[in-house]
Amino acid sequence: MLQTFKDIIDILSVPTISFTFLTVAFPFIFPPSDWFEKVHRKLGIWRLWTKPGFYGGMIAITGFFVIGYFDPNFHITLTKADNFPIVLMVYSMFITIWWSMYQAYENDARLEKGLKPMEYNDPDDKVLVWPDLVYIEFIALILFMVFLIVWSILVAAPLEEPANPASTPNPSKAPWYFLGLQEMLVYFDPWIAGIVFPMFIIIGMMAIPYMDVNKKGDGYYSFKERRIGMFIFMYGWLVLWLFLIVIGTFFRGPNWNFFGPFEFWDPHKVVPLNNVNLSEYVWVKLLGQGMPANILLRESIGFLALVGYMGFLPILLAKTWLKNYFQEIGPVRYTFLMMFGLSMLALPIKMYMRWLFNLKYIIAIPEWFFNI
Amino acid sequence: MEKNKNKKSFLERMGESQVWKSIIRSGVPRSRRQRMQAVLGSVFLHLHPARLPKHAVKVGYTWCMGGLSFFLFVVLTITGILLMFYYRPTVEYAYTDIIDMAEQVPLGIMRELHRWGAHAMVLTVWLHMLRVFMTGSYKPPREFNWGVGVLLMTLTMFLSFTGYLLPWDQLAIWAITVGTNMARAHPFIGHEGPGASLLAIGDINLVHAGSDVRFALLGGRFVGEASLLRFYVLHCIGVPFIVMILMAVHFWRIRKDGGISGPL
Amino acid sequence: MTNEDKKIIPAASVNPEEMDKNGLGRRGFFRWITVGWIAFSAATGGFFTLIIRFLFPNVLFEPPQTFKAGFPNDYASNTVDTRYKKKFNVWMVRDEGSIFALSTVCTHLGCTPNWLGTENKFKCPCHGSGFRMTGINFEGPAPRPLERFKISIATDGKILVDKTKSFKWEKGEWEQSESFLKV
Amino acid sequence: MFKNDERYWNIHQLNKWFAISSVLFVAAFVWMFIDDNDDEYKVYQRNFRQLEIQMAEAELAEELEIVKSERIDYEAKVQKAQAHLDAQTSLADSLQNRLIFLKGVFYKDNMNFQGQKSQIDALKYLVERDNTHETDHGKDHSAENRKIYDDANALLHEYKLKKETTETDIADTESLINAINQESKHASDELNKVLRDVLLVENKLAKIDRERMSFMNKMGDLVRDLPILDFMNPYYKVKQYVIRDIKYNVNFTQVPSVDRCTSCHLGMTNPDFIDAEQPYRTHPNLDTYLSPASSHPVEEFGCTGCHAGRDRGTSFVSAVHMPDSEEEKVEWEEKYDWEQMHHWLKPMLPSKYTEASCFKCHQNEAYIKDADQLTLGLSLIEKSGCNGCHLIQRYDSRRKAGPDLAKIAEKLDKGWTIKWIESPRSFRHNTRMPHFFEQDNNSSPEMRKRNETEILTMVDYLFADGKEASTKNDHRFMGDAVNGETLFNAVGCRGCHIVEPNMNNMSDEISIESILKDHGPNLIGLGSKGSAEWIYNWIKNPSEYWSETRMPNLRLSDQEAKDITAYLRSFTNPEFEAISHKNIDEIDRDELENIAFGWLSKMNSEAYAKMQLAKMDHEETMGYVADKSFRYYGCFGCHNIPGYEDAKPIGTELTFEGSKPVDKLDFGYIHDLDHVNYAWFTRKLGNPRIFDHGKESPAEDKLRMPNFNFSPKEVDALVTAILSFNEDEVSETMLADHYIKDALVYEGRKLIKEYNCQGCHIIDDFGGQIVDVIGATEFSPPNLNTQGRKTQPDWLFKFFNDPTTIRPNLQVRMPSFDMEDEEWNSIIRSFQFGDNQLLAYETDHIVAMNAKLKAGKKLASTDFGACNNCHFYGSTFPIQDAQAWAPNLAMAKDRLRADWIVDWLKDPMVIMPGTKMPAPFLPTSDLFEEENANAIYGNALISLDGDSTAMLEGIRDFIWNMKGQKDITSIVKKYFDENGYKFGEEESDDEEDEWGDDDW
Repeated sequence: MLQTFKDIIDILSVPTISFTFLTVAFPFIFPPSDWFEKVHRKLGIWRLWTKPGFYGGMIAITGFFVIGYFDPNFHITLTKADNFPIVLMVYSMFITIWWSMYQAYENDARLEKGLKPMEYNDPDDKVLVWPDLVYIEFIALILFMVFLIVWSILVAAPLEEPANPASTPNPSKAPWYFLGLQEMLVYFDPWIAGIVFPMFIIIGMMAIPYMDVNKKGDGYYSFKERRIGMFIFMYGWLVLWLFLIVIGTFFRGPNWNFFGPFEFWDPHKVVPLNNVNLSEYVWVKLLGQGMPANILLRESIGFLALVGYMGFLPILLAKTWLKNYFQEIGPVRYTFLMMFGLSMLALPIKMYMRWLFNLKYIIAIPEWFFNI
Repeated sequence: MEKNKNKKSFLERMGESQVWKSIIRSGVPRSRRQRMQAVLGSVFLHLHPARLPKHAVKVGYTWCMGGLSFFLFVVLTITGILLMFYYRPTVEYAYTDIIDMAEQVPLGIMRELHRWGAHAMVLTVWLHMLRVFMTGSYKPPREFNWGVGVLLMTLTMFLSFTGYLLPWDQLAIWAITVGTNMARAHPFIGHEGPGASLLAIGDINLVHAGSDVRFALLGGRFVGEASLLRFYVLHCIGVPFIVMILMAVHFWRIRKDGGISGPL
Repeated sequence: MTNEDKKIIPAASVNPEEMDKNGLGRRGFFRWITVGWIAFSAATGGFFTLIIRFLFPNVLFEPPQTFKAGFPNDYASNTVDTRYKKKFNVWMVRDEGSIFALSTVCTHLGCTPNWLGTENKFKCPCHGSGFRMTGINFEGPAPRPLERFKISIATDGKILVDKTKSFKWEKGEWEQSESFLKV
Repeated sequence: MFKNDERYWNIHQLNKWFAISSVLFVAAFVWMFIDDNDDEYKVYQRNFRQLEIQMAEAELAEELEIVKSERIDYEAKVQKAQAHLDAQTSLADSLQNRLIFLKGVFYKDNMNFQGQKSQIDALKYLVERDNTHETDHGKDHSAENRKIYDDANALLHEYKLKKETTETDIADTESLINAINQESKHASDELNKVLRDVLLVENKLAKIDRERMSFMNKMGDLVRDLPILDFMNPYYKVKQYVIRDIKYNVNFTQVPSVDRCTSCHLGMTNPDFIDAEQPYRTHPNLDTYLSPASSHPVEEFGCTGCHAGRDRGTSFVSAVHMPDSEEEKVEWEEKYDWEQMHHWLKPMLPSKYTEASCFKCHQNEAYIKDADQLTLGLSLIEKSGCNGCHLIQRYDSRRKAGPDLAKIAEKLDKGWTIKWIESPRSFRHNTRMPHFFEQDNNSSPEMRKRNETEILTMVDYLFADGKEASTKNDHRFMGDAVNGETLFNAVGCRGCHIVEPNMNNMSDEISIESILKDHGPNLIGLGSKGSAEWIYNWIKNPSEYWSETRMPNLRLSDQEAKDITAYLRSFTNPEFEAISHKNIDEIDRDELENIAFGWLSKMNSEAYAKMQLAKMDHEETMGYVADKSFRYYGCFGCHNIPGYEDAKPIGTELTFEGSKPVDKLDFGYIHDLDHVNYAWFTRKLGNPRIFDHGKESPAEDKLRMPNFNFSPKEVDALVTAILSFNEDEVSETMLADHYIKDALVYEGRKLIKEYNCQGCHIIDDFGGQIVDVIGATEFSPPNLNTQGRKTQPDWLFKFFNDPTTIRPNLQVRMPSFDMEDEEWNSIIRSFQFGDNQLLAYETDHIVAMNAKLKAGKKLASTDFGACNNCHFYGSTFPIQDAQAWAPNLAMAKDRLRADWIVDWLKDPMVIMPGTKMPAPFLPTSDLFEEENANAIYGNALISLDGDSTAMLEGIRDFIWNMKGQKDITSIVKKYFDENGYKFGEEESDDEEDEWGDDDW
């Protein structure tokens, strides 16, 4: 019974399935449009952001970890000292997101009724910082210190073998907060996943206030008023960053192979990796001829696809689906929004192309270290 | 005289003493004015306004995460300084010094406090950012401060990352190797990055493994003695220095941008 | 402090209405906060104490404090042997009937004196203190004789000098059997 | 009512929260504090202190018991002396007062003197300056200064006299006081002397037993170990040795080891704790280890240098102790919460493998003393030819372990060879030739078919020209088997060979001694193997068939060789003969092509492989498969096979195998194994193919290490050896080579081992196994004790190259070894080194024609020593029978070193235990008092006046001067040819012969 359950979880947590599930389910959890909102209500997903939803979520997460703790295989990864922060991350992220969504829904209801948000106070109705704020800050610090001390007593800081440049541990992982990047490296060339994307993430995040022209929802929890922005951010944050960290921590074993949480990390496990470049697809498989000698000609399809995706698609969208939006925010904002948004979207797209077509690179010019 | 004053509590008398006043500037904060003075007169507390909107003192609104991040930064600074007494950043001693933290150094738990504190700080910074996003607090006039915040978050991770190398164990060296290998793929300035081969004069290659950005970061072609020292310096002085400047800006801008966000 | 302020003091800190409701008076207020402050001070005080303790290492990686100084026959009588001066800061001295290990630390300000064989004395270059071969001070500012270290014969017949234990003349410790070797 | 709009929180609630969180903070702090201070080693140190107290108390009781009666007397004496002293109190007091007064006076005098002296030092400088500098700004003060200086000197002299007078007074007074105290002091000194041991123990107890301490000391003892204060002068603390010469490899560099083991192993160096529980027990063998006088003092070698483990660990688990057995593991898990700390590359060696560490410093030695298991392991590596396939740089293969196969057709027939390769043990139950076939991963029917084909191709290659030896008993080469057996047992074959057809008779305990016996093969079943002609030729001259063989030439006559051949051929193995096999021409051609195709397509495309295969005719395919098979199985690792002289060894390099990280060892699908390297090695050596279990590998990729059928003890020894091949580094000065710088010595010792000299001779107190066969020491090859001092190196060199008869009574022969000059030199050098005798050339000993010589002659004459009873004097036969014969004394001058003869004569038994040579009778000077002494002893002897050394030198000189035939080989041979050896029968009725026999 328990074993069957574990097997099911193992199968479900394969990235292709879990990632797809999350991606499909995501708009129903954070509905970006009315239609999704309708389904969201109809299916009762909104209950996730109510108190029973909270209990349910906590029980599910805790249950998963408790079962994991008693599972001989998951126990090993779960009890690694350096993995404790990820457990902490899962809990804290769930609690805080639930809490903000809970408050957001309450505020949404109030706003719908024409009321001010809960947080609203009369501008003159202020409180003194001393002692109210200072005191709670103080108490928070003490409690946090207690937590930190207890954590430090119970979990010894890890120390492995002395550094050995000749022997790579299998698997060898980046610090947990960079595991999202390491996961991206599976699908992208280092210069994209290691340089361009991190840059885009930092700059893109810094650019959020400039791209988000929605004046509403400033200074209080709300969802409905800023649902599109929220949906995009939450997808990037939860699915493309935190979820990849969880995968990288718990589900990536020797040889960076995927292992279900309850699966034994067998270093002998072999997973076929026959990846094909887009140019090979087109020239060899589709056109049945050899690869052109000219590099640019060879990769012209890839360049076309790239220019199409990053260049024409935004123009097309600006003319059609996003016409109103384009007019609302103007060309500069639109350009940047598209650049960052499409880059973000490129990650799941590339992941799917890898899974579905074993696609390796869209543009593959190893001669110049230029692979996309 | 003495007897008349007996009614006053010890605290009250202390608050009126010259020493107290000279240090704290206000008396024991009892009155509204004294309370405001207590905040305004203290170099530590005057980051806060004297009064603030009610919702800002609710834990449910702020989650206290910004404050905790700062607190963790302080804790990490203190524990970090103490650890420097027993840690030598050389390939010879780094590893064994860490062993000794656990085996014989008094209060060797400093290392745990430092390491777990560092992980916790990454988390609190993330949660802080999440809260700011969820309440839409990045919106004008706080755009710039959000940007500073993003930089601070990046630097927090970089701080943690540079500290990761210092125990000089397998976990450390390979995490840093994997991490810094990305730098070799940096366009133009990484020797395996696109365009690097274009930076050549005639047959003389300018960007190679001994001259690219990774080389600058590691102080060598591989993670070695020089990298350990570099990461040590970055971890202990370089990055904290930048972080402190940015924190000052960040805190200053909170006040200048109208204090804590809230519905208007 | 004005009168007005004084009036406000109790008022602002405690809402009398609540005070009545909760049955908490001034005493209750102080009880909780006193516990809090005492506990807080205790813990932070403890931390600072521990941090001070932290400054004292538990083990040392200094050169060993005990060393072997050859066989008793290696030393001619009435000579000062400076072989172990550099590595262990010890002179091996053999006088008429005994061998002892003399510290090379001047008792004045810790300089290292020189052995002047022709004048038969240790002379400190810093402030001119002079010591006889026995280690007794006889000139200059040095307040007391040089110290001697514990000396014994190891099982292999070699001399064993233990620097962790020193013997001071002024305490009469040079009489103790561990401070010299009879030959 | 006050406006409360400026407050949000209820301050009481916050106060409560504050109080609660602060209390939690305190609790957490206290917890942390305890956690920081509850070090495991402190518990052990506390317990050890109790143990010490107990032991000291027991000792104290014992010591008190010893001095019980004496003590009373001495105490009475002290009391009496004290009473005398008390009677003189008033005198003593007055003297004491005077002394105090005098000391005051002296202080003043001395101050005057010292003050004046420093004045003078200053003045002296002025005068000296004046002496050298002519003027001081034109004015000349020199006369003035000189005067002041002289005056001051006069005053100083005055002070000095005064001071000295006082000093004398003080000395006088002191001696008076001493005189009064004398008796009492003497008595108490005596008492203390008696009580010395008691006081020692009491002192010790006072330091460790809190019960016996004064109140303040008790407080001090309590406070010194209080947490926080324990930095000042703690009793319980981490103890460590910093060993700079033995290092831990942190990959980038080596760090000195810091051994903290003694923090818990507190009684390690103290022999009193021999029976104590661990961790307090005394280390075994303190004469060799730890103690300052031993060769491995703990200050220089530490602990982890030998035992490995986490040097800095201060708890049971963090020191990475490793259990010896499964039971111990379970016990530890219960007792210490033990689990292996995986992140330490050098876990402690389980005690059974500790010897592996000896190799670090002693890697060049043939026999490592006190490390029998390691020596056995290393020997087995050479014997089994492990280093033929596995490169071990620090233990390189010196020769191929198996026989040369170049001329196999002269020796064997194809059928036998096929069956042998398939299953060597079915022919010889204890052969070192391993089993390649019928193993775990190749006993399926398909694999059998494949292997059978492979074997046929290999045999076909070995018998290249199709010829093979006849198996018939060719009587041209066979003589009398009975006589052959006698010869076989007598001439020395049994020094290296056994003949034991029954495997149940084998002693199962393998050891470094037991492998001396079966250095060569167990010579059974030779009647079913090969040809008589070959055996005959082989034993006549082994190096003709195989130039590199270690088998020496015993200089057998034709008849002897025939007899031995007949004897060896008398052992047959009918079961082996009965095994059927395929002939080469019956080879399965399809399978052959399959195999060839498999190899071809391994490297090439299938089409190309097919094309290649089609091009080959049958012969070529046979050759191709044979070649692939040789290379796959690595036969050339142990055998010389023509065409494979330069083939590279096929196995994994083992140079640093002991340091290989565990995750680099392929555990395959075997999960019931601890993840430690020695568990893996043990399993692998027991069953080399085990890690293929469950794998679907193509035939070409299967594991191929053959099965040597090692016994568990052999496996342990081999694992020890493998563990010793590691990356640990020690300083140059720690290496044994550092102390013995002569490479020839090591080489010589290795050669001695390689050629199994110790099968016959005792060398360095080891070997001489052949005595078990011969039965008596006196008929066995000589003990080579003091060999380096005994013989002249040039004689020894000549002897090695052309052995002559030295001991005419021995039937066993010193064989002729086919060795190079360098090799002989190394052996001679190693003998010489062992006796601290390194000169190749020495001044000749010149015999002086004096009384000594005459005395010696007398002592050797029939009246006294009667050397001629046993010894040949040149070609003069000894008086006694052949079994008592001893070396030719005429040879001594060429052969022996003059000094040694004297030593030898002093007491032959010391040099060669079991010898029949008696020490010569040497008259003592009192015998010369007798009346007719002159007649009995002669003038010369008497003139030596009983000086035993002079007399022995006299004998030596007599021998030295002896003329006559030196090489008596032919004489002796002729005698035995005529009379035969009769030792075997005569042994029982051997008459009591007090002169005995000499064994030099």
